[in-house]
Amino acid sequence: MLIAPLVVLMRVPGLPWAVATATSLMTFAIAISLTSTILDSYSVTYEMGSWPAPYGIELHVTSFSALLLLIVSGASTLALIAGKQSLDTDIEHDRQPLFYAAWLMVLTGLSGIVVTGDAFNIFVFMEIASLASYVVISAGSDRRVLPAVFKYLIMGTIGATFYLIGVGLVYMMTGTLNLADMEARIHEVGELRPILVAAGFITIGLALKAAVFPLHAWLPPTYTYAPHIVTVFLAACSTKVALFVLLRFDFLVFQQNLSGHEVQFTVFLMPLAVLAIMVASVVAVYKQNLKELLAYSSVAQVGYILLGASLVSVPGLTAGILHMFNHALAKGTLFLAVACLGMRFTQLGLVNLSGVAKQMPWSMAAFVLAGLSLIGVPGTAGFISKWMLISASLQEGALGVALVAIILVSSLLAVVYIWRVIELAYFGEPPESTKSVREAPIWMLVGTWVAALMNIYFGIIPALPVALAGEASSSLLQHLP
Amino acid sequence: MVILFAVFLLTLLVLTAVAIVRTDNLFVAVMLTGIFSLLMAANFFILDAADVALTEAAIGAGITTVLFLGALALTAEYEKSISTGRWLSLGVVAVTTLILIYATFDKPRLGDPQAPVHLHVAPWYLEQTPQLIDIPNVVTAVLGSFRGYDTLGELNVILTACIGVLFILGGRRGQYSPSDGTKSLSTIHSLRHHLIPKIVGHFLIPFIILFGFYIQFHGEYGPGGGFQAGAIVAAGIILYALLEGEAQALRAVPRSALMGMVVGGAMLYGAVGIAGIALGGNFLDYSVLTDNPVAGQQIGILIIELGVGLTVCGALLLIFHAFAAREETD
Amino acid sequence: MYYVVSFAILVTMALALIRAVVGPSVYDRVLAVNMFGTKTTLLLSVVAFLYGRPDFLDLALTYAMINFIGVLAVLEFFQSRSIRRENKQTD
Amino acid sequence: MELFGLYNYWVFTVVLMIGFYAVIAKGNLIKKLIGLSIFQSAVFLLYITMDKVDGGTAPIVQKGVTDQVFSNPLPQVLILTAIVVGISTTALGLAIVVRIKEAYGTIEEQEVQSLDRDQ
Amino acid sequence: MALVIDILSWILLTVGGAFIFIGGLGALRLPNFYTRMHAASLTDSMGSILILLGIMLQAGWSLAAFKLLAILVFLLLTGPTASYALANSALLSGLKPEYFRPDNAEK
Repeated sequence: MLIAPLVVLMRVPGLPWAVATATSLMTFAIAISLTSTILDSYSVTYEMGSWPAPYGIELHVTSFSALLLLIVSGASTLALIAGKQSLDTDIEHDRQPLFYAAWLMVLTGLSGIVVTGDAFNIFVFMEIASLASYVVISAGSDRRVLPAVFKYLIMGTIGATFYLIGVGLVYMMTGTLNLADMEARIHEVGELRPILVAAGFITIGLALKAAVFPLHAWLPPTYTYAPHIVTVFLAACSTKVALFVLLRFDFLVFQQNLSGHEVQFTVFLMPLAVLAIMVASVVAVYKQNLKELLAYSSVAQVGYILLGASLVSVPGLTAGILHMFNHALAKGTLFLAVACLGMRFTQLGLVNLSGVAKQMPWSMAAFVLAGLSLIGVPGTAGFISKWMLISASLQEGALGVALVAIILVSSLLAVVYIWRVIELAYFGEPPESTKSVREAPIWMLVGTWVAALMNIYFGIIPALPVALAGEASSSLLQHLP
Repeated sequence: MVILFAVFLLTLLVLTAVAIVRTDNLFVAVMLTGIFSLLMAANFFILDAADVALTEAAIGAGITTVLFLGALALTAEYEKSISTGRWLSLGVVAVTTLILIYATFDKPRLGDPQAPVHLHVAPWYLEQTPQLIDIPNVVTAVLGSFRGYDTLGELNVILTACIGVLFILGGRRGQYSPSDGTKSLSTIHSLRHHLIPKIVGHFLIPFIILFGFYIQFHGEYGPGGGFQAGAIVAAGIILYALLEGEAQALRAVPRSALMGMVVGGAMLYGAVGIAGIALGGNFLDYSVLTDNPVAGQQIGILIIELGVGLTVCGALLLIFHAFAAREETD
Repeated sequence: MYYVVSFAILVTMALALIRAVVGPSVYDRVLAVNMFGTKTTLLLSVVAFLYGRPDFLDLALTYAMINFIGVLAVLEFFQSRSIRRENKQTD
Repeated sequence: MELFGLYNYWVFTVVLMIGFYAVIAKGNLIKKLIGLSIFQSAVFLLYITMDKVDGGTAPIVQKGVTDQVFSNPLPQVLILTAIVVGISTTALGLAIVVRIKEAYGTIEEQEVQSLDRDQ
Repeated sequence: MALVIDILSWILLTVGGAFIFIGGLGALRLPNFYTRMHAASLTDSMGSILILLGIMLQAGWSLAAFKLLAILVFLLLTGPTASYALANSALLSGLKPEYFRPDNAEK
């Protein structure tokens, strides 16, 4: 059962959609079974090649990684099942095998990052994931995708290299690459300058990958011009995985070893998170392209996750981690709905979509549901995490109240930008040219609706992700005084 | 004394890097990058990293230069000297430099035997390798067995790059229909009319490939292994392509064969891993392959090195052909 | 003794590097690169003996090879470029 | 000698930053990639610097010689991996640049941007 | 006997080093491309022969000597070939004054 994430790694492709979907489905199944194991026993480890931990590479699955694994494999599976037709229109037939191969590589890379317990191994899989995602993004039909991918490539590589420098410095001072071992050994050298610098480099490098606010420049163009289904997958996963590594490094390795670490976290990351939420939301309000709008909203959501983490308290972190899950759900659904629209429209400017709800009622209804979840309306998944975030902030006193105000304001902004879409789609008059547009293919609708209903389901019965997130955050913060 | 060499080489390295950034002729920059890699490799050698030096020389100086040249042939040769936000970037660079220099002062001195790196995990490798795996080259042992999973990941990286380049450059191939003019270009387009390079090259190619195999299978005893061997064999075939023209090389080693090599190599690696599970060990556990754990390790490493070599060679060649094919239809 | 030789090689490398940086023509640079490669090969052979590890001569062999291929690749690039230019002019 | 012991790190820093500067300040896409590969090579230097031991030799056991000191094999393994990652990134980046050239007719970042704006 | 070999190899090494250095100097100081090429390629070959022979004497009869021989043969084959190809393509494109100026060459 533990081997199975690896079976995916082995699956050397060259085979089209069916294999990709089957593999993805298999990973998902494995993720589920892993999760159930994790719920019973706290964590699972697996030693590659039977070599003991600091010498060989060890896989280390905790509840946090199980949650991420669920997100990654679930998003991939759903996107593949729902997106076959969309992908067929986006990509020429003879290039499809290569495309699906690259897709599987993204899946491999992301799940590899999540399950491994070795700092350098994370780098290797990070590169697999990012190289493969450059490939799948570049499948976009607009030529503007190319500069976007190039920018992503440059920034992604800088991020990864910064991470590598950081790992190198830590390794230089501790002599180990295993995360758990690092955690134990970093005590002795925690106050030395290379470790401080390493912490800085790792944080910046991963922040680049995770599109944390001032470093988010690559994200909007990339998401905008990628093929729709690719956007579904990446929006749901890739930044989350980088955040996962960031949190894991910061809390597990550096937390109790650097004096004043929490202060740094609060002083540096909280303003960034707040800025991300506000600026990106405002920008999203003014965007004219549907996908660009949603992409900026993603930057804002990364801010929420980081805000939760920067509170450095168990409820705050739980809220942040939970928000990863819920945002993946909401954004995945939104982009799936967009993909449905994209089947019928080549231009996704808001103007073009005027009155679309009359032609494509089901797609738009799913969009509305997911939009509600993004805003955080009670009864949807988004509400749970925002509510937890607010209550965690309130524990922080005066600062917390200010944070709550910011969260509320940005939720209002979210209402505004989602409403712009809804208003046009439902109340706008469809122009003559789009009168003949029909509903999207049935499979895509089914996929989209499964995702949308999951938003509701996890809004009403949030037990599973909440349990995982709670356990994850308490284990991340176990050393907190 | 040796450290003086290193200092000298490092200074040259810095000079080269500055020159690369300052020149606006991209072609010159690429050639200087070749020099940069050679210098870097010489440095690695002086710092006792023979395997890395070999890889850097074969991949960094050889393959990268060829790829850059291939791309240059398709794009432009001169850079227009527009620098975006020069002062801002200088500022960022300066700050980062200061931070890094700040960090250096607590770092262990070069070659300090008391550095933490040499005290914790590494001695275990050095002590245990002769007993557990019993091959002389510890680097190969770590690469193949102790950290075999990393190597598998790395194989996937190059596989991804190969898929990616094929995917990105493979698109819209139909739009180029070679007219008569381009046909004649592609026939002249090689060094084949130069008798001397051709004869010498033909004489050397078998030796290069032979040498590649030597590196492949000698990797357990001396510096070398799958990556280096793959790169060297690829370099040999690229030489053939340079001399005889792209099409001729493809006729000798067709694309499908290369693809087969890539996928087959990766499969081979995976199969060894799965075999480990099937025989009751963990993933990538070679000890269970035979009754004798040490022999099992050796066989396992041999096989995976073969897989690595196949994949690297195939992938590099596919990437090269992808660029070269674009050039001819351009 | 080895030191003297390797020092001479190092200095020559520096000279070649200067030639590669200064130019002026591209062929000068190719020449310098070629020289540089040869010198690296020699340096490696000498240092291998300096270290008492003659089994590292494989490396020097690789360098010589890569250098040759690199120079040929550069020249081939030139030729195809000048042919292309001529084609453009005749068009 | 004490100062020389840190010289490697300084060179690492300087080379790293030269590459970094090329990546962020240069407008030419190929130049950016060249900078990127310099940037990555500098990191290799950092790792290889760590593995050197005084009086040590490359970690290949010679038969019959017992009292040798070996340099650290682990960073070397890591860098082998990193070199391959580096060339993969470069190859992919070059492929994208070639496509950009075909789609836009230029490989200067600013010209690409202005072409996009005109659309 | 050992002393003779030592002295012999030292001489070879020193002379080889001198050749190489002179070649480098020539490549730097001479006025135009063809003369520089002349300086570089000839001394390159001679220097390599001398140095590698010198080391071979030190190595004695062993695998190392064989490898050195291989390197030597390789260098001797590739060096002149590369020089030839270089000169040839310089000459071919020499029509362009950018690379080849007749008035310079005659100096």
